[in-house]
Amino acid sequence: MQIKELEAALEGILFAAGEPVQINRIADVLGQDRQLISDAADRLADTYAFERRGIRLIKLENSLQLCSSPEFADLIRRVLEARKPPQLSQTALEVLAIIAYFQPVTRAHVEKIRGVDSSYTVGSLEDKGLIEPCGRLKVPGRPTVYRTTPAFLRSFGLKSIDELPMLPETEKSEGQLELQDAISALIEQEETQCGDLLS
Amino acid sequence: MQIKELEAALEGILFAAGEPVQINRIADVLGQDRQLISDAADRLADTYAFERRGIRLIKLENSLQLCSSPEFADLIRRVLEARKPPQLSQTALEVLAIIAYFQPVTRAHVEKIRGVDSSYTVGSLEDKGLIEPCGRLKVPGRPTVYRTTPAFLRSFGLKSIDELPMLPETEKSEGQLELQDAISALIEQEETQCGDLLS
Amino acid sequence: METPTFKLEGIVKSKDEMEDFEGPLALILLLLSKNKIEIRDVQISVILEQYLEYLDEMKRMDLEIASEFIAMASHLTYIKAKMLLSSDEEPPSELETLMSSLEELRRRDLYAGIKFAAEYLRACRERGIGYFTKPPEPLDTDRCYSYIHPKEDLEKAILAVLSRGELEAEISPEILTMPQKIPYSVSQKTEEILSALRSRGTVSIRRLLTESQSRTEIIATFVAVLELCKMGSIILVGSDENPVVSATGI
Repeated sequence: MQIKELEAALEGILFAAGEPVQINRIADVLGQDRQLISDAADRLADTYAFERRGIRLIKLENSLQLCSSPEFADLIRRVLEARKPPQLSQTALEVLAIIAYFQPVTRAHVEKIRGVDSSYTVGSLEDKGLIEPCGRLKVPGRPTVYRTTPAFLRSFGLKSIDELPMLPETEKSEGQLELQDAISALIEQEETQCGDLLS
Repeated sequence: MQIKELEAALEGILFAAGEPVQINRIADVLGQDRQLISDAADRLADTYAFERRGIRLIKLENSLQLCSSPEFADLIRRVLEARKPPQLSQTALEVLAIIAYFQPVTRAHVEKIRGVDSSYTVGSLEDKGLIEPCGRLKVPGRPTVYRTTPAFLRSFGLKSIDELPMLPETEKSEGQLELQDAISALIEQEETQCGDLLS
Repeated sequence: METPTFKLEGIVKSKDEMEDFEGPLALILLLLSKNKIEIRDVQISVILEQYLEYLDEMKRMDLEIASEFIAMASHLTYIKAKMLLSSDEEPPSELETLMSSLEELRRRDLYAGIKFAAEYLRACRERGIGYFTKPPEPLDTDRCYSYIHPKEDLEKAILAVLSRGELEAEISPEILTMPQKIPYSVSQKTEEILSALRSRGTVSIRRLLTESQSRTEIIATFVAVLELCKMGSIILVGSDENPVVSATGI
């Protein structure tokens, strides 16, 4: 298969699918190397962007998806009679961030970090298709664990979860270090005392 | 709008629609002459065909539609074999729900409730066989009234329209909506406030 | 566990949420850990009796159920015992205080990081919100819809519409069914008259007018007839009482 033909086939497949398609799946069917498909996708994506076309090719983890170019979002919304999705609230963004960083994660974990009940927000993020349940923990109560969806990546313009900025390293923050030192000192002291008593 | 930009906009619109879109509709939204859109479509169609791309633009009477190129039909089928049939968009679901709950209704009724023009969506639901015209209202203009079809019942696993999930009382819609909003707002607010208190 | 003696209304929000719990003990444990019910309100003996009855009903002791039950019951007993003992309020040791404040500090630092990440996501959202995806192409040419939805999708959709709260204050059936303005263009009427003539040969003006639904339409029809006469596309024949238009063959 020639390079141009490969790109065209990729375009046709992604167009027909509409949804994200795994690179592996395309490679299997085309009988080509995974890397070759990935490279063809990169070139196609560059062409779309460079020629300022109406469509874009985006990578979501190991999948590829075609979407419309954001510059035309308003026009498209008007033609399709769609409404602009509402802004996400601060609460929703926080819960989403926790799930994105710590997935797969239970609601209880989210609540532990935020310090408040978050069931309403978790439910509404699930309704919006930004997170999805992905099994249950094998502990009493069998709580559901959640992860983010490909739709989350797309609607935040991310290629992969790895693109999220690192959380600040708090382990070595002044306050935590101080407390840790105090605790170590106390434990040592106690041990010494015990030792004294025993000896 | 420049010629290249017009073509790109057209591409984006037709891509996002996935279905045939009337030229008039695009011309209206873009605020351009019908002929200009038609010419741009011809050029775009030529480009696709000449460059042997994976997508094609087809003209149907007064509409335009993008589709995948037939040469790749076999590949596409093999990649997409196991996938589910396409799903309704949120916009389409909303319009369908309004018709299902309030049938028989006119398009004007649907638009009144949604607050946006919905003619394109009503037409596409009719094409899909989910709704059908069932007469005209005996008022000036004789607008068509719509109802849902047996295919609609099948798609939603309903035996009859009576099985639709009950709506919260719609009688006092105004007060009720206010209340609902207030409650949602309160829940979010409480979650946020609690979070703030704890942090 | 048909008749638990503790009240759960207002604590559990939905039926779905209930489904996360198998048996009442897991639920009580969770609620206790969230401080939503007081341990002293829970009568352990009653729960134990009910739970044992439930196990008896199952005739055969399922090992998995039994072990889970024992795990939960022991935890509950632990919590209750701790509550009973803590009435004497032994102050927490210095180490315990330090440990718990370290844990709280960790949580707070983490939460601060999350708030920062949430801001980042907000900016990303601005970028990503413009991407539209397209529905998959149907495999066959049959355009009939074949996806099977759960019926709750309809309920969700209608609630989404209603909860936007953009409904006009009052929607009377009259407003809904009566289009406010019907613009009839003369050119549109001209076309209609010509196509009527093509299929019927001649048409009486009275008929054209009675077929009109509104005053504006009647006016448009009348002007269209005059225009067509002037252009020579139609001629008027028939009597003064019943004028008839006829196509001139153009």
